[in-house]
Amino acid sequence: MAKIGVFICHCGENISATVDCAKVAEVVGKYDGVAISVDYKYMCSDPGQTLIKKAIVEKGLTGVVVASCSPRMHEPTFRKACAEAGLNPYMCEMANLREHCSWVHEKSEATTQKAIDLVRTIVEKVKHNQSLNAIKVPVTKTALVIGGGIAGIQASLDIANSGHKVILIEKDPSIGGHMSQLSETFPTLDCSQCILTPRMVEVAQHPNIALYTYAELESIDGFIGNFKVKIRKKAKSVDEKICTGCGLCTTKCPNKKIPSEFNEGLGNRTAIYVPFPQAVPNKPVIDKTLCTYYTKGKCKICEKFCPTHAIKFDQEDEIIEVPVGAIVLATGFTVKKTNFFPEYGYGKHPDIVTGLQFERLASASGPTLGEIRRPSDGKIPETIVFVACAGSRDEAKGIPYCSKICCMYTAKHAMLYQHKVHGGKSYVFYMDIRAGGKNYDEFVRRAIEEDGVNYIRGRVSRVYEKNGKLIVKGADTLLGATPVEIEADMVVLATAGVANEGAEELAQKLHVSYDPYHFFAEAHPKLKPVETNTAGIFLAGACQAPRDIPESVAMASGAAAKVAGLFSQDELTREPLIAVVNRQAPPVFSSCVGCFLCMSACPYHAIEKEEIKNRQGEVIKTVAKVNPGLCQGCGTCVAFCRTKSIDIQGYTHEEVYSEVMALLNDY
Amino acid sequence: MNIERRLVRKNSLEKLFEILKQNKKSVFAPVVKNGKASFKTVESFSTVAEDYIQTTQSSKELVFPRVEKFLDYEKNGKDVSVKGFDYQNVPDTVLWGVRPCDTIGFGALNSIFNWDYKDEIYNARLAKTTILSFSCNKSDEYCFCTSVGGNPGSTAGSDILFTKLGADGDYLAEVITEKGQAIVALAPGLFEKADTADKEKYLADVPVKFNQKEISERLEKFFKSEKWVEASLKCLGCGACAFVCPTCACFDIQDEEHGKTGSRMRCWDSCGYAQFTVHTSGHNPRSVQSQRWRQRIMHKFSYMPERLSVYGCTGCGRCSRACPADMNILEHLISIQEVKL
Amino acid sequence: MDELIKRAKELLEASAVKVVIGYEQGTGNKTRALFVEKPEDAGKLVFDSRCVQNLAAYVTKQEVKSKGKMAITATLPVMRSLVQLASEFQISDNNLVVIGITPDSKIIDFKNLEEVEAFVHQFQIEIDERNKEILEKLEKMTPSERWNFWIEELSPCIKCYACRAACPMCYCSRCTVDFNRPQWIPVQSTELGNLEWHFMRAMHLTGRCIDCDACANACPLALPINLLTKKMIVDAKANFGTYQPSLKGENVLSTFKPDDKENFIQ
Amino acid sequence: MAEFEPKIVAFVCNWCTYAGADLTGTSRIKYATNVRIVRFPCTGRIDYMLLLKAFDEGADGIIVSGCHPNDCHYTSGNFHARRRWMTFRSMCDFMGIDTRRIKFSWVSAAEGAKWADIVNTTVASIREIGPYDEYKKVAKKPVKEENHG
Repeated sequence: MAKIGVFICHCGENISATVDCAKVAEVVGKYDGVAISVDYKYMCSDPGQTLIKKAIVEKGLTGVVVASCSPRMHEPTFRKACAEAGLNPYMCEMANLREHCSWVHEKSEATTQKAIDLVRTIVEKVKHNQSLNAIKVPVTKTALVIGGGIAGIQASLDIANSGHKVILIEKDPSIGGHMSQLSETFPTLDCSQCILTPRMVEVAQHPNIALYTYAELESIDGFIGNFKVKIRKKAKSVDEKICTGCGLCTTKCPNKKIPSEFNEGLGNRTAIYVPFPQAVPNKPVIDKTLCTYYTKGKCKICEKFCPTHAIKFDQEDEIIEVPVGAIVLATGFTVKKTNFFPEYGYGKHPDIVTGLQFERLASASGPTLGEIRRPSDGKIPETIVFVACAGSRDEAKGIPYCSKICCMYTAKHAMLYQHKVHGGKSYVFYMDIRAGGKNYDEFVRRAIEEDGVNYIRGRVSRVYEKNGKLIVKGADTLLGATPVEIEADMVVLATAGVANEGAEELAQKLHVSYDPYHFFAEAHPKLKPVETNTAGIFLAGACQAPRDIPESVAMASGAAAKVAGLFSQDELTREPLIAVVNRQAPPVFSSCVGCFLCMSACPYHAIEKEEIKNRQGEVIKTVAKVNPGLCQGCGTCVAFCRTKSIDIQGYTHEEVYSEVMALLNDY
Repeated sequence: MNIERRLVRKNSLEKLFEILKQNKKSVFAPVVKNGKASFKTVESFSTVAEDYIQTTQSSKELVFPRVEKFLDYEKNGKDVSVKGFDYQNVPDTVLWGVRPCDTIGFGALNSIFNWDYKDEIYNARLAKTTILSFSCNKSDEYCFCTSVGGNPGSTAGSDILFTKLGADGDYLAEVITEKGQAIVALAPGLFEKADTADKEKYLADVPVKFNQKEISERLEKFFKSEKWVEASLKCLGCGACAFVCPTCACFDIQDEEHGKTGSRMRCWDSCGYAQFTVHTSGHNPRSVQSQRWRQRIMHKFSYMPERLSVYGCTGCGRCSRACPADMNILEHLISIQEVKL
Repeated sequence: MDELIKRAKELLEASAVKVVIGYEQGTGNKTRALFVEKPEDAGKLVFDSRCVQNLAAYVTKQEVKSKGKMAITATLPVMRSLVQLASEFQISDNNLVVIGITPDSKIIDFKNLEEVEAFVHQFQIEIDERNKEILEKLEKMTPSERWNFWIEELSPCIKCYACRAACPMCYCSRCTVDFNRPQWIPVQSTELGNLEWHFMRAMHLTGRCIDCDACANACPLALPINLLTKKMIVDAKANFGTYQPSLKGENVLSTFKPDDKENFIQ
Repeated sequence: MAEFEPKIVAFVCNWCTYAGADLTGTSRIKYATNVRIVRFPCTGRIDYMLLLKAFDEGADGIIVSGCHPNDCHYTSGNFHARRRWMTFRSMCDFMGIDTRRIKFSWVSAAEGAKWADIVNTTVASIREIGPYDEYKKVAKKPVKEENHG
């Protein structure tokens, strides 16, 4: 038999000015199952809470209704008070008499009647409430970081420095990502490699970080705190333990004309290679797709010259399985190549390059050792045109969004050009200049005002070659759309930043949502920018949207803080307001018929298939099961389970049904 | 009481109907809708169906409605006031146009509703009912009343039995009970003398298909047979057979609460449903359909004769007609008679 | 028909299946389900235009399943039902062989349910003209007229649940009406109890019903309850695009599009 | 005769509309007293049978409200809800249930004024349409007296 205590709060005069609190207490006190019904000036005050606690003990209450302000305000307060008096906190509910009644209505009988109805509704709900206990989930205190760019590096270091183990996997032979390709960085023009390389080394040497380069995620299972991931370590054909990184093999490899990915195709590498001199780890791998031995079956020159016999042609991919508690996705982005642009000759003209290629030309470690020389003939361009928004903000190209980083790096490029080519002429075609950020706008202004870069507001309609020059046709919209034609020696396209190829596949593997452009989706655009809607998987850097370095680093640190927070306890404690699939005695086991429509509806992939077996181990029935580690308690599954086999704690069928009954009937 | 034989002219039926209405009788008669004849409370003779072999549902709902409210209650604090069944307002009803295979079914219902506990509500409804039945001059492949002790002109259970004498003929009215005489007394002019009329040759021919007693005896040894599964594989597990049956009387008690008021009622239930025998523990002694089908046959042909001395089947064939899977009970009974034990 | 008998015989003789579900001659002019377990009984199988009962309702029945691997004589509606059932994990190639019968009564063999799906997708689910007209007539009524229409039409319903039993999609072991904590649907066969039962039945079939009319055919009182599911098919098509059972299991109500269009949410 | 006071039940999600209604309160915007709110975690949780239950028990009108599309606390609960509402509403309409009595809306946690407006316009329109006698006649007496008289 229910013994409900009802506590009506005046909230000073906030409630009692329009609601006759004494009358509410009196009417409700007569309801079946109500053991005590009192009103008081401030229920949330110490004496108010004491009143509740005393009643719980003295009357042996089975449930408590506090009729005061919004539960969004004081529900934790009163639940805590109840727990202190020995009542399960989930047996305490609130009726919202302030925000939903006294503050929105004038003083009247109708207002008091509404207050009575609201309290009665919650009383009836509490009668159907069940004691609930917080959910505890064990936590494996190892994080997996996917992607070894600046975001992945930062996240790994932050997590490792907070004392937890990290496994960092990178699909390329070296960590470093796009940042390692950059020349100088805006807005300070400090050398990218100079600030990045120490971090890369730190990763390699950190006792808490296990680094697997040339490795990819094979599969994932489990849930927050308890993931099981399989990692494919691609065969490097080089025994890392034996290799000293002397580099002799790379000088001997006869296959020398392979376009270097690191140099964006502006330089070459060999089939056995280290992507760049500062690579971490600084040990070569054999590119099986291009190695003469692997493709033709003959060569093995590297093996012959290797002083330590580290070359292992028979090495195979290795798959390792590791338990991890959290995952940081930092897989980065890529940029559209020049062949994406028919109006700029489909990438056929070598002197039309992407911003990233220009970075390599401007970089001291690049193919031109930092001199700006055009790819076709190595001449220093006297006139250079930069085209911002190449592809970005262009619905027709299917990229309606702003790639965000291009305005800044284009200003930087123009500036670097002006610094390196004295007397050179540079033009920037732009749509808008988006230079929000500390010292960003000043940086752009410096390019225009101090370095004499010509900014033209308008779009470039065509670039074509004529007499050895690149004719850039555009319009200057600030001069009334006057046609502009520039004879340039070189054109740099700030091509759109896009999601990596395979991002969609990876997202599906991880059950992470993604946007229409295949960037991974954050759990909430404002309040959960580094979380995904899969608990325990976090985002850092440009895999979520195009990001610059400071933002990527900040996100990475944010994600690392989330991981560290998660790892700060041995067990994860969660509110028990989650969905549950019923279980019954054999031979029924559950009323669930296993249609799994709930599975396709669950936004969190929290619904799993459970096979119920008999003693002989044969599957009798396959039914749904909610993973308490993943369920966030939205209840979408509940509403369309035809057999009513799923219920959600805190908002059960019986609870909400009794609320509706209580609202509309006399008691 | 001896049966009185009267003649009612074919065009006098309407007059009789009107006289019944004038005497504030409620008339429950077959009406055709969607091609199916069903019993309804009718106001005008013109809506009463004439040409039908059998109604889809039996007339049992007159005395055993789909939903019978037992009581209403109201809670006031700790007080509860209960308003029970209103016996005073059970209407005086004439059941019109019912077939002999239905009227005979009231015998079975009486046994079920009175074998230990006397079901006052059922009895009150039956007491206020006068049964004017019409013998069958047509039958179909589903009919088998003669195999279960009935016949197309049986007077059992009727107050007055009308038999149409020829396609366009007048009616022989056999007044069987005092209730029947009370009807005659309302319109004595309509009931002429008819001492010599012979109804036999006008009745439908329903051949005997099996021996009921033999079936009962065989069933006692047949409980564990594998045949039940084979016989019921096509059964879909609905309740159509039970709900159209004139003798099925299973029900479920439901309480319904709306705040401080509520009511208790009984609703039809069917042994064909998977949930019918589920225990609170979740255990279900009849966990598969063949066991439910067996129950249906055993109950009607073994348990009822044994415990109530009455068979639970009148041979009306309704269950076979209504079955969405064409489970033909007659075929099943014949096969039980033929099966080697 | 000979071809069908031959196929059934072969399957049983080769022990490829334990039971073949088909039709046999029933009472009067009716046909009904037949479960052939011995090759010599295959001769009882019949197939003609009277065979409209949706046999897919049997493949989820416990005692039929417990026979072992099944073969089923499948007309287009049956095949559609099977695809939908497979998408809801109720059947799989492991326990079922489909002997297809094309709309022009030819036997067609399928290696697996994917082939059944491909076959089924050649035909659109279209509401027949007669019912389309009835739907249009109903849509032209005022809401009050429709209300009265349904209260009246459904009032004879005795809640025998033959509609549920005959529907291949109503395979739940515990129907919502059997759920009583709380009692969502009144058990009583009253105006309200009938209205809510049929409302919910149609809602639960939205996106799953393949328009076989098994429910209406099964109703002993011939209530036009299939109009409700037909209306849901028409609306689902209009609102959410294509309407086909699919092994991918993209049910209308368990999926969504961010740009679903409606005109009533304020 | 006293003016007809419609009974209206509101089914709202915790994160947007419930919070929005809280904001109506903190902003002290006044609205009609006829509405009673039932709180759910998400519109995705709202079972359409509950809406019918509200009519069963005598509601004259219903409000269902949650987060705007793309704002769902649970990412997609409201998208599921929207599909369900579309289906439910056409089913209601086809069975003759008065869809004018069911107001669907998106009210965010910032739209306190919109909540007051939704309540007031709903109350006004139901007041104009009148009590839902058609449904009550069928529902209020759970058992029609089957006395065949």
